[in-house]
Amino acid sequence: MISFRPTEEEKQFADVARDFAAEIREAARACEEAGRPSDVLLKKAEELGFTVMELPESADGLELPLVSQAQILEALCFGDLGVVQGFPGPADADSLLRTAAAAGLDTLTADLGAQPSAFVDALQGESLPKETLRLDTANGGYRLSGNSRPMRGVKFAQRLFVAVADDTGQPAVVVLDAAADGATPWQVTEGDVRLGLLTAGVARVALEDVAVPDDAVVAIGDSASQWLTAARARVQVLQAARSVGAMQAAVDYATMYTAGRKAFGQEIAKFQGVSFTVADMAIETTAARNLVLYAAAQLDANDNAGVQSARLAAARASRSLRFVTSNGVQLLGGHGFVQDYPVEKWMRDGQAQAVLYGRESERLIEYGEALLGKGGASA
Amino acid sequence: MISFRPTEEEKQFADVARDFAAEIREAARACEEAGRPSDVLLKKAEELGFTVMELPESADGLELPLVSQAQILEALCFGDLGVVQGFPGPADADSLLRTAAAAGLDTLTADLGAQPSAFVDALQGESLPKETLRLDTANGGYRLSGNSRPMRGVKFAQRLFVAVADDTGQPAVVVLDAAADGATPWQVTEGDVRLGLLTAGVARVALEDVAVPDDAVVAIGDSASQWLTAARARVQVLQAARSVGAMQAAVDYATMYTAGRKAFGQEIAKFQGVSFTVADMAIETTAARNLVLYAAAQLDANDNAGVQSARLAAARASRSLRFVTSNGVQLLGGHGFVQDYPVEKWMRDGQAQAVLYGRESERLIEYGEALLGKGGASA
Amino acid sequence: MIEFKLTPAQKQMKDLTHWFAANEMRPISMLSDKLGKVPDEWLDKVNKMGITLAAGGGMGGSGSGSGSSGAKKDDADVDPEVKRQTNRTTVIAAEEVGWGDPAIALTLPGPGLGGPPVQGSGTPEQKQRFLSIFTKDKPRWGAYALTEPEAGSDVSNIRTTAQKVDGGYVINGQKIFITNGGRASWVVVFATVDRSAGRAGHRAFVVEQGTPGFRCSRLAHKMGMRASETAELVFEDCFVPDENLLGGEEYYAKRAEGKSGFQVAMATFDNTRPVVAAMATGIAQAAYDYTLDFVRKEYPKSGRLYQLACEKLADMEQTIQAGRLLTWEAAWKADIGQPNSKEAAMCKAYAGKNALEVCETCLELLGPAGIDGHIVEKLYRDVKVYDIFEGTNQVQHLIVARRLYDAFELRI
Amino acid sequence: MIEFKLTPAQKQMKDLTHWFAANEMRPISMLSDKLGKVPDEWLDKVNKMGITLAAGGGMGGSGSGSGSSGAKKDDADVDPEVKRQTNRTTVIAAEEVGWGDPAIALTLPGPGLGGPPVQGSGTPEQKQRFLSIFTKDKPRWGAYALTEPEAGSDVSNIRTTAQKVDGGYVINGQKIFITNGGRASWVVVFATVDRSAGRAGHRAFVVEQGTPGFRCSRLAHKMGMRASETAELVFEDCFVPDENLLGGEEYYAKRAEGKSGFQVAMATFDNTRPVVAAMATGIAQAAYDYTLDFVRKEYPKSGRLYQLACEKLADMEQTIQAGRLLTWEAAWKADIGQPNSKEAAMCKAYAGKNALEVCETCLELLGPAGIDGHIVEKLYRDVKVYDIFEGTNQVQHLIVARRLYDAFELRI
Repeated sequence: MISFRPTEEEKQFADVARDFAAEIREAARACEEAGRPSDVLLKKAEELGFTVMELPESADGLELPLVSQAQILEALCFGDLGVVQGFPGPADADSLLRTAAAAGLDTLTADLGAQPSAFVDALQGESLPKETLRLDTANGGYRLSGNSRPMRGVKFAQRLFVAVADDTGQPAVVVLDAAADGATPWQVTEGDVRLGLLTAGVARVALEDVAVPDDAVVAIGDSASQWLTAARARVQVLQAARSVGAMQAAVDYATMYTAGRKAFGQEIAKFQGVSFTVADMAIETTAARNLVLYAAAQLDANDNAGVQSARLAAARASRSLRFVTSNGVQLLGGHGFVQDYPVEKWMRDGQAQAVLYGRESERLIEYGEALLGKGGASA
Repeated sequence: MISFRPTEEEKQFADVARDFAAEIREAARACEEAGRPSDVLLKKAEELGFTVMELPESADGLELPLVSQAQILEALCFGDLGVVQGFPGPADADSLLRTAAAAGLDTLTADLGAQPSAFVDALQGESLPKETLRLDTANGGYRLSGNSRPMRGVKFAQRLFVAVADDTGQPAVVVLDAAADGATPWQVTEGDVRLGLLTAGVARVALEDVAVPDDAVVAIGDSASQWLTAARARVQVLQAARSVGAMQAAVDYATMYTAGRKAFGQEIAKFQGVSFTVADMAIETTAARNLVLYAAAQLDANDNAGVQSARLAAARASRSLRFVTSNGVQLLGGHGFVQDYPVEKWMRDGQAQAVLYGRESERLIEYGEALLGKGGASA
Repeated sequence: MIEFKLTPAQKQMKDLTHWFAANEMRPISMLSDKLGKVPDEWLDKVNKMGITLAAGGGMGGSGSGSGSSGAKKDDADVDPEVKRQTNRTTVIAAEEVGWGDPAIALTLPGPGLGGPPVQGSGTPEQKQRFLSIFTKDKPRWGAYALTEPEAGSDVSNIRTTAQKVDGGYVINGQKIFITNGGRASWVVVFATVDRSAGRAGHRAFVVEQGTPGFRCSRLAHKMGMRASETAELVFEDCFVPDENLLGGEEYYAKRAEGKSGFQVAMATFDNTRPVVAAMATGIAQAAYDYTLDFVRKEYPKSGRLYQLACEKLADMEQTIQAGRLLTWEAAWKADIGQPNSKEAAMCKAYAGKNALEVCETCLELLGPAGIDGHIVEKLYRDVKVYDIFEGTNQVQHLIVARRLYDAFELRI
Repeated sequence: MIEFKLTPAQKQMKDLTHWFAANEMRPISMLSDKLGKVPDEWLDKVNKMGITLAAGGGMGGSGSGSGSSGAKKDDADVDPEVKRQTNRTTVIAAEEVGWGDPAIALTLPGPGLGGPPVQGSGTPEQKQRFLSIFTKDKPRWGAYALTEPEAGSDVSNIRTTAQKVDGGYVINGQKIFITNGGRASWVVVFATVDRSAGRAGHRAFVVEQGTPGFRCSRLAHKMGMRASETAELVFEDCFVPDENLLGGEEYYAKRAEGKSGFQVAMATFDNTRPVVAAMATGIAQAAYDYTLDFVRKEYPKSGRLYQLACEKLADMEQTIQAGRLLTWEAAWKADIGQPNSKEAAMCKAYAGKNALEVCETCLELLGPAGIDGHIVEKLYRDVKVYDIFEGTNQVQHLIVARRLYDAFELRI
């Protein structure tokens, strides 16, 4: 049946998320200045279970359906996208863990829990020459080296899931752990990030010829490829859902502001130049949300079409997020540009989100290649 | 010096064109029904010299600079794009004749005048499999065969300039003439065209293994390639200028209509949903016009950059034309959709123009390939 | 639970409608556009098959043509979401007939847009009298006449007058853009009994073909939708008996403070906008399917054109799907009995505009060949009006914005 | 004759400014953004070089900082188009400083936006007193204070009051978004002597730093343009002597039916909008140049990414060029003495919006790497305000539309 009605459970969870989102928004500026979410928020997020929604039960997770997670993440990110992106736990790697069992990797999750991890995916889309991660097979063992692009969660990670090609071009997933004392076999390059998502632990990974034990190469070849495809689709949906939350925040804020603000003798909402823009923002947000829910429902139902729908949802969310948050600033005029109001941060976070997760054209081309069969580099 | 001021001569010529355009608009519906411009209009266009502006003096043409032609064509197409596209003479092939001397083909134009011709360019952009024109070298002679895509002027043409690859992949330009009795060695397939530019003589050419004398292959290899590049840039500019005229017609008409029409108790122009759209149409038209004039000025000055600028102007004009003419219909509401008003025709003509001359993405990619060097199929 | 699976009944309706669209409508699509009308023998044939146009564009099988707004009150103990699927089913069917041919779809026999007001506001006697005529013996139509030459989207500004006289009303005025207005057996006509009373003065009448003083003055020539009849109607001292006042005098007396004739008209729009959006989505899907097929057959499998096609096809698919989901949401809200004017306006604004862009993109992918005899150019000409009729894009934006500012108690 | 070649003097100005932008501004660009200010020693250095900010954003060499609107009357016998190139030259230079760093550009010493009103409306004594302070001994600034917390683009609604008292005026009110408002030696402040008189009541005053009752209450933290000082100014019973009323009492008396203080402010906008548009174009060009270089160095020479880059680069180039030409047209019209408010609004609306889109596309081409330490992300943060200040995009649309409907004598 076609229905847009959340379950009672989803409503309750989303209500809790919405309340928490108000706290998140309140604290967002301070968190941004600190470069990470406050301990209070992190603790509460963990207590409320928001950090383990995607994790499988075998890793002490809630193993929620994507449709439920999408609603809850939207409600959370209505508070502040940047802060939520900095929540502890396995950033995006949770979807790898979620799909591990289906990929025949049942044992992988047993020892995990919500350990801070990151999903360093060097295989999605085409890499630029300076993104040099590679897995060498030398003297009967594996060695990992090179540099990644900037990725979310790397700064906080104690474990990395690295998707990388080996020297025969086969895809592989390698799991690297920090030592007991917290020392990591990888270096973290924080770089100089000012744009947005400053609380999301965005950083690059550098690996200098690190020896990798055989059992750390948890998947290779077709199984790795299938696993990655399944996990990426979930990441795309979950990230797009976060984006929708940020959009809704911008729509509501701009509506409220323009309803109250007067110019030329009347509320600026009465100018169609303003109200039509608000309408467009709302339409765009709703359109993006529906595509997210559609992809989520397909993936929840193990419908293979969900992989393709996730690409579309990701591409759309990226475009919509930039459109909506940029217009959020626009409708506040000069006030939109200053940090006294939240909309400028949402625009920056939105653009950073698009940079990290968007690459709209690439998602669309991937979709088209899968649709038309064969073609370019990766399908 | 940066100047947007026409010369006195250009102003006078454009004034004549504007007056003529009023007649053209008056007669446009009737011409569309007849499938060709009326004899009265054709005769007058010839008398006023509007059909030979691009032709070189050696072919009894006016050999006007592109900047001047752009202004005059805009003024004419302000009347009706479709009718002007049906003007007699060498449709688009005039630019081949114009550039013939520079390509070392001085003799080509001597016997020409304003004979109805068409430029069947099978080499621009990538061809689809069913567009099969090819030049075979067999038994020491050339043979031409295959089908073209639909092209302007083919229906009326007594001479074809065919840009085609030979069996070694070399570009060539072949000139085919009708016999004295008007019989042509090619077949014309009018097809079923309902969209727009119904007076422009759009048709396909079919050639069944036609023997071509050696001297009909007027250029081959690099010289053909350079000649075609030069001619195409001029065609792009002149067609984009025509598009600008159609845009200006739609802007003016929509402005006039919305200034007079009332709804909800006031002129609909007072709704920003209307007036902002009119503003966007005007901005788009001005932007497109400036790009056309810029490319025209470069080509007039023999600046090589003009070839690239012409691509940008063509791409932009195609996009702008669709935007502006579609909004012309939109702002008239239901009246925009019926043939009692001219805007629906302009939208159809605009889309047909985009189909025949636009291919915006292709022009942009050509530009990018020339910018970045090497790359895909054709640069 | 949020989900997007059709019910078995919906799936069956969709498949059946699609079959009809593909096998009965498509073969006469280009021909009908050229003729400027749907062939009479075809109309007779489908009418005999029992195919009618459900309210606002959905195709109904025999007996199901009674309109989406006329569903019965739900049983108290069954979840309305499950029980009442009419609107969802209607938009699913409407998309398919739009896919087949939107101009032919609007020409399918039946009460058309005239159905909902008769069904929703008519007296039992009126429902019987006007809705029972749609039988298999010959195709018949109803029509809906609201728009006037000087009004357009401003439907509150009706100038057609209905003067009360003994035993009825005398109607004077002109209506334009009336689908099937020339061939209709009856037309629901909106007129005002008192212009100074504004919306409260509006009344809806059923005017029957052959009524003296009522005539079709001309048929419009259009950019697209050429097979669909678009009529101008003239009412000159046209006497309409009391029993043709929709709902009867009591209806308006009772509702003096309630629904006006204007609201009857508007209620129709809230129901039909998703249907219009669904048809626009169907048109876009038709252009897309055709183009995808063309690309698969004609395009190279790699290189510049291939990649261009990859990106554009994906973008279109996403655009179409977004429009479909917005439409489903509006229909779902109507089914569960919630106000859906925002969602209805959203899906209409979105699908109307974007369906045109999809058709444009398809034409770009077809290249110059697309100008010649491909259905996509016809769909392009057809689809533009979907961003205009039943409220222009601008009107939809206004409605969406109004609903958004309602939360701040601001009337814009 | 229609042409687009720079004069030799313009070419020289462009090259010089570009050199300065590339070699003096760029090296401190990311640093200044991080610091939230332009280093003092740098400002001192460029001031000693004689570099000042010409009106509204152009960079002037020593002595040329007197503003674009202050050009002398043209000789009667020379074509004004040839003689008077100030506006064209200014936008050419403004684009280059925008290319270098828009935040640093606005921080270049000089009268800034305060220059044109002093130059255009000031008495000879005022011009001498306020414009002669920009000397090489130390960097100094002028500022322009129009916007108020409750007004924004609605500049007609000034609430800051100027009450006439013996020997001067007492100003009360608050101004926001004042570039260089904290460090300025003087600020042109718009206030009203009579709110009921509307625009006729507006006056412009030059308020000097250190005047009792005048203070900078805070500096704004911003999304971008962080190196540029954006101040809030407070006037509490701030006494300003008569001789600081711009133009003097006679000016307003004489112009009782002519230019109001409001029109002084507006005239500034007509001159500065093309300059703002030019800076936005410069920002877009900077992002494009950087990205083109990145693509050349880092991208493969064929395949998917290559083709994507081809199309997007071309599209950006075209967008930027269109903005530049619209800006040149507006400046050209000003130079030949024709009304250019439509063209000024067009170029501002176009360039402001599209420069942002260019920066977004550049970020997409840079990929995730673009988030880290590339100037493009800074340009993205900077450029958004160019679609807002000196009249939002919405205001520009209104102006363009008004000029279009003027032809039909319709005031919208």
